[in-house]
Amino acid sequence: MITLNHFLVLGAVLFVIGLFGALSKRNAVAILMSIEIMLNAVNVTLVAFASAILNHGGKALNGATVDSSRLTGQIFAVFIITVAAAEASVALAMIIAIYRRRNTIDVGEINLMRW
Amino acid sequence: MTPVDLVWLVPALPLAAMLIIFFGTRMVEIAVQPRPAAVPAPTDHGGHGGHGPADAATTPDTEAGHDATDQTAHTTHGAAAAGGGHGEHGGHTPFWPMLSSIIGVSALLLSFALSLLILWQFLDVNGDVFHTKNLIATGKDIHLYNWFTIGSLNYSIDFRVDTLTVVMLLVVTGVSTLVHLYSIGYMAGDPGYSRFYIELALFTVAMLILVLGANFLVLFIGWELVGLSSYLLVGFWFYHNPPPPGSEVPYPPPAQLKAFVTTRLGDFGFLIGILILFTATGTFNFIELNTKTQAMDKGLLTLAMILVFCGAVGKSAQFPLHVWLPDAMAGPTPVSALIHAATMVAAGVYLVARLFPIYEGVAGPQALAVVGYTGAFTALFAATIALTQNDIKGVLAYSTISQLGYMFAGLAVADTNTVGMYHLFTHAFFKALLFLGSGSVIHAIGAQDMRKMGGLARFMPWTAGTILVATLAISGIPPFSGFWSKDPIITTALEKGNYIIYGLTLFTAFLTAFYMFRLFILTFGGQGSFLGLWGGHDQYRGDAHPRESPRVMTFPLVVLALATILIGLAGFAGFNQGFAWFLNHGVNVDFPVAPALDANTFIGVGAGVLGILLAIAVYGYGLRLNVALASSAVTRPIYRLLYRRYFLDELYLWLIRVVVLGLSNLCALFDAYVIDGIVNGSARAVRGLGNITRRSETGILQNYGAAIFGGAMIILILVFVATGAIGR
Amino acid sequence: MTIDVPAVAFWVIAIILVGSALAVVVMPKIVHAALFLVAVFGAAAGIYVLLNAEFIAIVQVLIYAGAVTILILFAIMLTQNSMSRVSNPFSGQWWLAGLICVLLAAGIIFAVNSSPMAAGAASDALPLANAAGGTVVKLGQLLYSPFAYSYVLPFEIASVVLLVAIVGAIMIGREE
Amino acid sequence: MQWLLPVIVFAPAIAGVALLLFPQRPAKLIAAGATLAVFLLSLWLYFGLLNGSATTFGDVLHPQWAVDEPWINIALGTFHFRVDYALGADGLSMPMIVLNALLTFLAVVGSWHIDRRIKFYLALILILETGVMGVFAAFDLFLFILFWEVELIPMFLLIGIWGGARREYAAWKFLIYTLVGSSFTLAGIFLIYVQTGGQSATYQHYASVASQLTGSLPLFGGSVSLPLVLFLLLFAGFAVKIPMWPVHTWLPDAHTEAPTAVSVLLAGVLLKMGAYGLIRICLGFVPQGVQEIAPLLGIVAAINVLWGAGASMVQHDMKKMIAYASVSHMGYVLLGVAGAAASVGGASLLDFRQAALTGATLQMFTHGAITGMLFFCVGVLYDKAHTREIDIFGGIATRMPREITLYSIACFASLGLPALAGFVAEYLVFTGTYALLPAQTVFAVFGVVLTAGYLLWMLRRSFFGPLNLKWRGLTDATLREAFPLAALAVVILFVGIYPQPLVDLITPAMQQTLHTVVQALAVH
Repeated sequence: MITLNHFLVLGAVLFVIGLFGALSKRNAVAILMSIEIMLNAVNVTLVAFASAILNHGGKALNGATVDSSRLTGQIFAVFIITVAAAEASVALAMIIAIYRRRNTIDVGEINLMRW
Repeated sequence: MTPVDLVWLVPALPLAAMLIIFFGTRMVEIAVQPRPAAVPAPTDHGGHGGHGPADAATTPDTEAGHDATDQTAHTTHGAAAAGGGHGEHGGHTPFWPMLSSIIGVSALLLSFALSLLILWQFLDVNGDVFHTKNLIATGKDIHLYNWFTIGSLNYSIDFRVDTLTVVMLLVVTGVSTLVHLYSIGYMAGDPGYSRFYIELALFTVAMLILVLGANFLVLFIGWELVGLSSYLLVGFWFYHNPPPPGSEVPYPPPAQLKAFVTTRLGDFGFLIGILILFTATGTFNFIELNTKTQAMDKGLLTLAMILVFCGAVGKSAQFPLHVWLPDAMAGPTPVSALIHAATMVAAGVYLVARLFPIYEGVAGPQALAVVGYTGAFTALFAATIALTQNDIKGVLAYSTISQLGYMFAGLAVADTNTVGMYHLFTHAFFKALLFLGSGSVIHAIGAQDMRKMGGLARFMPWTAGTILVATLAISGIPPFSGFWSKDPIITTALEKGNYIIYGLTLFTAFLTAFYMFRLFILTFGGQGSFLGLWGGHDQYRGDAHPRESPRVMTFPLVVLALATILIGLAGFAGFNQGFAWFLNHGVNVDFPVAPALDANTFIGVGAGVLGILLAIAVYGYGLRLNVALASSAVTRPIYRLLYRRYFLDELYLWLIRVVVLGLSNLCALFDAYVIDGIVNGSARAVRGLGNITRRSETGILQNYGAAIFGGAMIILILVFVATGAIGR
Repeated sequence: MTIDVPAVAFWVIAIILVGSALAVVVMPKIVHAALFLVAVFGAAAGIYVLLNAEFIAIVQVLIYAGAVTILILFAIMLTQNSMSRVSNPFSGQWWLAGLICVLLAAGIIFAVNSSPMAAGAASDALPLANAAGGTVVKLGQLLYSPFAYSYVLPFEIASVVLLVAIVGAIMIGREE
Repeated sequence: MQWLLPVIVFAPAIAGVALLLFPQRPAKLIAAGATLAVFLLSLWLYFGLLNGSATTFGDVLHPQWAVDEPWINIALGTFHFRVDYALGADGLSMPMIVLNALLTFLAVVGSWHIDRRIKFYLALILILETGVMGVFAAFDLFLFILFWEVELIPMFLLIGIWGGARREYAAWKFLIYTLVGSSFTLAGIFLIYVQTGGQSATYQHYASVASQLTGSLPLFGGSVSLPLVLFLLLFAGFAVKIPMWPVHTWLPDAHTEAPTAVSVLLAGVLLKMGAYGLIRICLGFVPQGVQEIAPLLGIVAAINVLWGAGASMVQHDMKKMIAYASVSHMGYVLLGVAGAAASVGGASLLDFRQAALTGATLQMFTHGAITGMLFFCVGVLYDKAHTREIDIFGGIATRMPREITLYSIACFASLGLPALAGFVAEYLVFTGTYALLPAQTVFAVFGVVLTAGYLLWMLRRSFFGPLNLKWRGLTDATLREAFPLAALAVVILFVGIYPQPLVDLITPAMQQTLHTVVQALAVH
């Protein structure tokens, strides 16, 4: 049987993979993609919590009473997706702008803030 | 409302005159003719233009030509420079400046008249005119206004009029009036004419405040203010070129600086003395001090009085602070007459006389001893220098120092302040006369080196005659006033058995007579004339065209000469007794009367006569003693020593250069290198640290990311460890 | 013995998800990475379906698999410069990143399992993909209802955020 | 009348911000008008005090026109943090307020000709005025330190933007020196706040408990006297500002680089903030701390006087010379305070203590006016000759009679010539302190001679002697330039001849302070 923990672990693994990509890739687009993966990981966790609470009938996991009909997790997910979309568009625009100016998107070479 | 109650008018009138000239006529003058302190055309001064400041930079002290190596140096330029605005002479004074001088003179006349009224009121013992009985005994305190009162400490501006003050009032206003009058002629056409009268009036005000002060506060105010006016007037011709090396003529800018700072050095001691007295007694007032000091610790009091005397040493140019006075001759000659001969330099004597009850009665004998020996030594010391100087004003300056020494000696030996004060009184007149006369000469020939003079008596008989009177007076020849004031000092020293002072003063009397007649003969006489005294054209060594000075200048000379003679003649009628009686608040005191025709008197006079005869022999009849002394291998060093004024100027200059400036540089360098070194060093250390740590800012996004999540991870693990979750 | 279909589905989707995510990270060619990203998004949508979040799943497919992927592909096309074989290289600190990530993963999983919740409420089975438990209607009300309790205001703000993002993207991305 | 002080304090800053909205010419007029109005207001306050009956002169316990509103008031468990918006004026702060208003007005007039970003410049000067006013008017320690720091920013910018060649260095030096110092002061303020019960930070509170403030603090195992620690902490910031040897080296640089008007304000009022803090806070609130160290303080004061005089003797830059001269003259303030606090003689020498302290306060005022005037004089000269090198000039007195007249008045006032303000203060200090710290006083008095030396030597080198033809074209000070000089000359002359109005105002406040001092002596 599948419990909430499965989803949480799945989210964690997904998140970490994304993080690994974000920290280790040189291509800015790749970093962006990794970040998308991280966002998805979070979404997975949130939605999982939402359904868990729903399933649990108004009892939060720590026993506090909540209104399970609020579906807070899913709402969060919606907003995260919105923001993610916005972020993706802006980020890509920035990547293109940088590319125009410096003719590269290798983040290893973009170090204007170097001491 | 008797004259004494109006005594504040005496200084107020010159003050008013000063303000009127400053804001009134002088402003109009400026408006009329745009440049008041007009420079002589640059072409005159361009030559030395850059060089004045340049060498001034090397030393705070004077570079006026004391470093002459050749005593026969040619001094025309220097004389021309010091002779001052004489380039502009002959040009009559325009209207507005003339108005300034008229205002000044009339204000002074009024003050003098008021002083005379006050004198009359003091003499009015029975109070049948002014209905103020025995003012002479009590004197009168006049409270002007309060500075402030702090607890029991009272800082108030009070005047005190007593007999001593009245004498000084008469001397100051009298001489000052004559000098104001004289300056109309002497300063005629000078570009700074109005400025001159402003500063002259300022001096008079300050001097009057000084003598009127009822407490140390007011006296010190006047004391410093006369120093200021002296500074201003010595530097009156501040725009002149430095005299050529070898000239004995002092140079105004450094001279004024020297004058002020040297006297300030004396005032330092003076102020400390005041502080000691004030701390012990809690009052500045002289009368209260007389009584309150008796409770003081003797040693401390004596020290305090000696310190106070330091102020007098500075102001009255006693050894070792006398060096400023000869240089002060850089000022216009009327100034030398008024400030640096008759009145201001006598302020020190006045101070001691004012505090005489404490000096003589309360403080230990050491105090007066210091005063006396300083005075006597200075008298001799200055006289020896005066023997060799060629600058006519220089000789007079040293004779002034010498005579001031007499006054201090007189104060010290006698048990009243009358002896010293009487010499101050007479000296004021004949020394002012001497200076004004020399000014008349300088005015006539535009030079002040006696080697460029000679035989002037026929050109300017009035000047010569009056100066002769003064010369006899200063030589202590009866019946002139000097005899009555100087001889008592010598005789009293003898009577009191103070043989050191006696010897010094006696020998000085001889020297005085000698150098004064040397001066007279070199100036007016010459070989082949009557006793060498009354020379004519053939004795004149200069190249100018001498002429007698205008009436406005000779008139004061005559007045002063008459004063000298009359005071002298009055001596036979016991005038000096009267003076003593007056000065001692109407009490008869034993004033050593000359002629109490005893041996001592004849010794004193004899010394004078001897000096005169020697001078006549040497300079009148060409006994080539002086040349011999100046050239012989044995005495030449001594001669040079005297001519170079014992090298004291050089010594002080060295002290200032090496000690004062050395220490100052030390301070500045310590600031620049040690303190700022520490400051900047610490700053540099911080900067270095930052240089190391900033390396962590790679600017690469992923490093930061790694750091963030690495940190988060570490914290996570730490939390687990801390909560023991891992242990479980 | 009956096969628990949703469980199987979960495992399959999860494996696809993780696998393709890994592929996104390690693929040497950026274009391949982008394509695997589509797979990631799709799989995530599947997970949402399993969790009865149909609306999220749809949105996920529309926005991510649709829009974002296209955006990314465009960006890749516009920023291709070198014909180098490896267009998606690792940086020098990949080993450090790996270390951090592994440890972090371990930490999180350990935390999840050792939390008191793991033993309690969170441990009972979730009803996966049951048709009854649809949440779309409810979600719709929560998002748009002007009367009942709803997130309409944040939603509008979100739209403003999008607007700003669009304008910003245009401003940033346009030619000087 | 409650609104008067807040207006005086904040009106300048408001005007300063407002004038940025206007074009240049009206902006200048606004600045001048605002500062003039503030000056007139402060005069009104001043004579309001003076003409009140003797009891309303005000001292630290009875400030005049006092405003006191609770501002920050948090109770964190047992710890109660309270800051009042408390303003007030008494005999100590009133002269400073007037001086600050006057000098700022003159500074605005004196910088009329500045062409570089004048609006920003004037705005900063006005904000500076607010900061300084606040320091003098604040009656709450935290408010005090707040204004103390506020004043730094405009000063830093004024030096750093409008300064001379090495302006950055000077500005940073000024800023860091002051900040390091004031950080200690802040620590001291917290310490004294906690040590005195931590209920209120108003001056009245501290003044009332000052004499009981004894005991000792544990430190590194040993223990140190609490008042001493408090004094040292608080004084650190003030010592830098005064400036006291050996933390004075920021002053010459700051003065040399700063534009004229800023130098005037710096010397005229900013240094006085340090002296004010020393008298008001150190002596007023921790008298025993001052007593324990008074002889040493006196020695440092004497060093200040002689050191400053010596250093200025060898300067080649007029401004630098005058800067060192201020170091020398602030030494008299230190001396006066040290004398007032010296523990010799106990209450028997109360009158002398009071003379010393009154003299110190008077010296704050007179030195402000005199040094301000000196800097204006140098400024006028600099604007025409574009150099301040003393030896470059020579004989220029004949070219600028008006300038030399006023300049020499300033010099003589500075060297303590009677009938000018400087003499009154110095004479008062000397007559007071000699009874308490004789040796130190004697050395300090010698400074008078040195002062005469370097000032007159400077005049002699720059102004007297034959005209250096290089300066033939030099013109005299215009009336606009001469106006600030003349105004200050009038003030100096008035105080020098008739100081009673000033002293009458100062005395009661000093009496109060000395009351606590002597009480502390008794407790000691």
